[in-house]
Amino acid sequence: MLELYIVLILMIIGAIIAVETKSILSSIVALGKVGLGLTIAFLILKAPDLAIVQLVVEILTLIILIRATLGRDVKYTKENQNWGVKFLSIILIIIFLIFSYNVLQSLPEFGNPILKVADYYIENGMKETGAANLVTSVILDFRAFDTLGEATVLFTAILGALAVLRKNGIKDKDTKENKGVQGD
Amino acid sequence: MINNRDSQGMSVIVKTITRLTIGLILLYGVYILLHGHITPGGGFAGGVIIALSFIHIMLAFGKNVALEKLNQTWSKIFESTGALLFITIAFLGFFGGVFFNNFLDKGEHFELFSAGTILLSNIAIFLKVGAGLFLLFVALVLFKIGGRK
Amino acid sequence: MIYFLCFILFSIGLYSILTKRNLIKIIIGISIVDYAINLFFILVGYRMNGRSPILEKGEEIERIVDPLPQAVVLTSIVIGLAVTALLVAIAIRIYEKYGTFDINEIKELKG
Amino acid sequence: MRSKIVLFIVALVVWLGFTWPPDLSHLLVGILVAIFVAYMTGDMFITRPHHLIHPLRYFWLFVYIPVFIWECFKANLDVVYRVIHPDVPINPGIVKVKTKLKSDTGITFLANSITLTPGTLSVDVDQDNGYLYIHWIHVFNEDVEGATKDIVRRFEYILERIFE
Repeated sequence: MLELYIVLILMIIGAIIAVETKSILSSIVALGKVGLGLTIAFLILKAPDLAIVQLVVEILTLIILIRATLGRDVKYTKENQNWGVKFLSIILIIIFLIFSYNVLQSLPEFGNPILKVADYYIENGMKETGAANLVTSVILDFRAFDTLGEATVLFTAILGALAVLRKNGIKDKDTKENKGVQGD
Repeated sequence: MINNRDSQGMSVIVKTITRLTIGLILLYGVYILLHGHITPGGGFAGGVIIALSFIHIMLAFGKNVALEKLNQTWSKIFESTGALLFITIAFLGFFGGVFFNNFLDKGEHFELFSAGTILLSNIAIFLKVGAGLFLLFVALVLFKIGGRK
Repeated sequence: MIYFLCFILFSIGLYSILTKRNLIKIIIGISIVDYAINLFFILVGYRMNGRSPILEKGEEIERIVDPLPQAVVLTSIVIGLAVTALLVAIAIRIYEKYGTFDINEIKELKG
Repeated sequence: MRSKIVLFIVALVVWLGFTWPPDLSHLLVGILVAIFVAYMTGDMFITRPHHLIHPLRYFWLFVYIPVFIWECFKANLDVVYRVIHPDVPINPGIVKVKTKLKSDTGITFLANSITLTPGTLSVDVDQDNGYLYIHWIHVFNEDVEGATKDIVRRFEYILERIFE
């Protein structure tokens, strides 16, 4: 599992660069590096489904983020001068890491899962659904309610984005206000 | 016919490579989608790849060409169709007794037409994800800053 | 140990959310937190020297990686993309209104 | 319309390659998928389908591959020499070259060949006048004719027979 450690450390370095770089565009590119590292980690962890989805989703995230920053006057961010906030955050994160380290001791050792639910899926998934890809058989047959909820969340998010970005309503409001001003 | 010398979009190199590869990207997306129950992939991955292929056209040729192929109205219709199809499959499960029952014949394993409703559900999820993400990107592109008054 | 590296990744994203002033940096922090949680789920379900949960003809069913976390994370990734897009949309709208991505300046302009 | 038919055939062949060995259900679904792909993006696939029939063009394409690999090899050695040499004798700059090629595909192949060769990198294209702007690791010739002779001639001779 040495390669997994290497990929994770590279991801952590990429995340630090993404957070600390002053140039926004470099920061977005570093985020893309973290996502591609995650893709390789999924491949090492034997999850090819997730690797495909993560790869294409990462590209789309990058395009959307670059679209948000291009053409706007935000090439470089200013450094935060408020040292109190930084100090408090670092203390909070250190406490969080200490607690999480203690909690992680009680988890099963890496590589030996103790979840018994999945045994049923692995044994009977092929017989009951006829799908060779067990992940698909879980998301679309055994646990289709999850997917229904996911579809609802996706629908709501897209609807929200369209509502936030709509143009017509704002134009109407402007013209009404202008008319009102003229009328007065 | 697409005019390569149109001033919109990127340079001629990007346009030519896009012309030659876009059909194969679309084909690969459909392959990933239809073989979701046998090989890695499925509705999510296929939907995102197909949305990316249309976004590719939009980035290379400008927004007019891409919206000619798939405009906003049709994207909205496809997205709603996907949601409706998925919930219809769920309700048709009552033929077998419960919600989301896999009521169709399972077929022979490792064949393209097998696994009952999973293939149909994959197509529904593909319509939902693909059209939704394309619609989101179109909304982000078409939004122009009006400037503060 | 490998779980702890995952938590370090999470805390880097948390630090970005807590201290940065730029809205785009905050969105990047949320994305990093998203990645860390997805990775943690998959790490929990991994079986040492396991096989991917895609069956092939004529192979026995044994030592297969847990498919349940993978199925949950698959939906989570797409939701993460939609949430990022929604946040970007809101950020663009804020930029149109105030002319900046800096949250401190936005506060001053409003107050 | 011809472009759509060409894309249909290409898509069907690629689909059969994906789903080898072929059976009836894969073939039927493949025809439907190829029709869909050709309908959606077929109008932009190829602009001059009648050029696909000439067998001589395929022969020159076959000849082009070893020529390109040989040029690439020579350029690699040149760049390696510049990197290892203790003085690092480089003189980078952007030069303007002229090309006789007119078609989109020809110019694209020329620009990509120049980019793939180490040491040279195509920066911009002016298609109307037939000019390419190239970043060169060591500028031997600053004027248009000399640079064209050094960079473009070695590929243009064959590319003209393939694509024009």
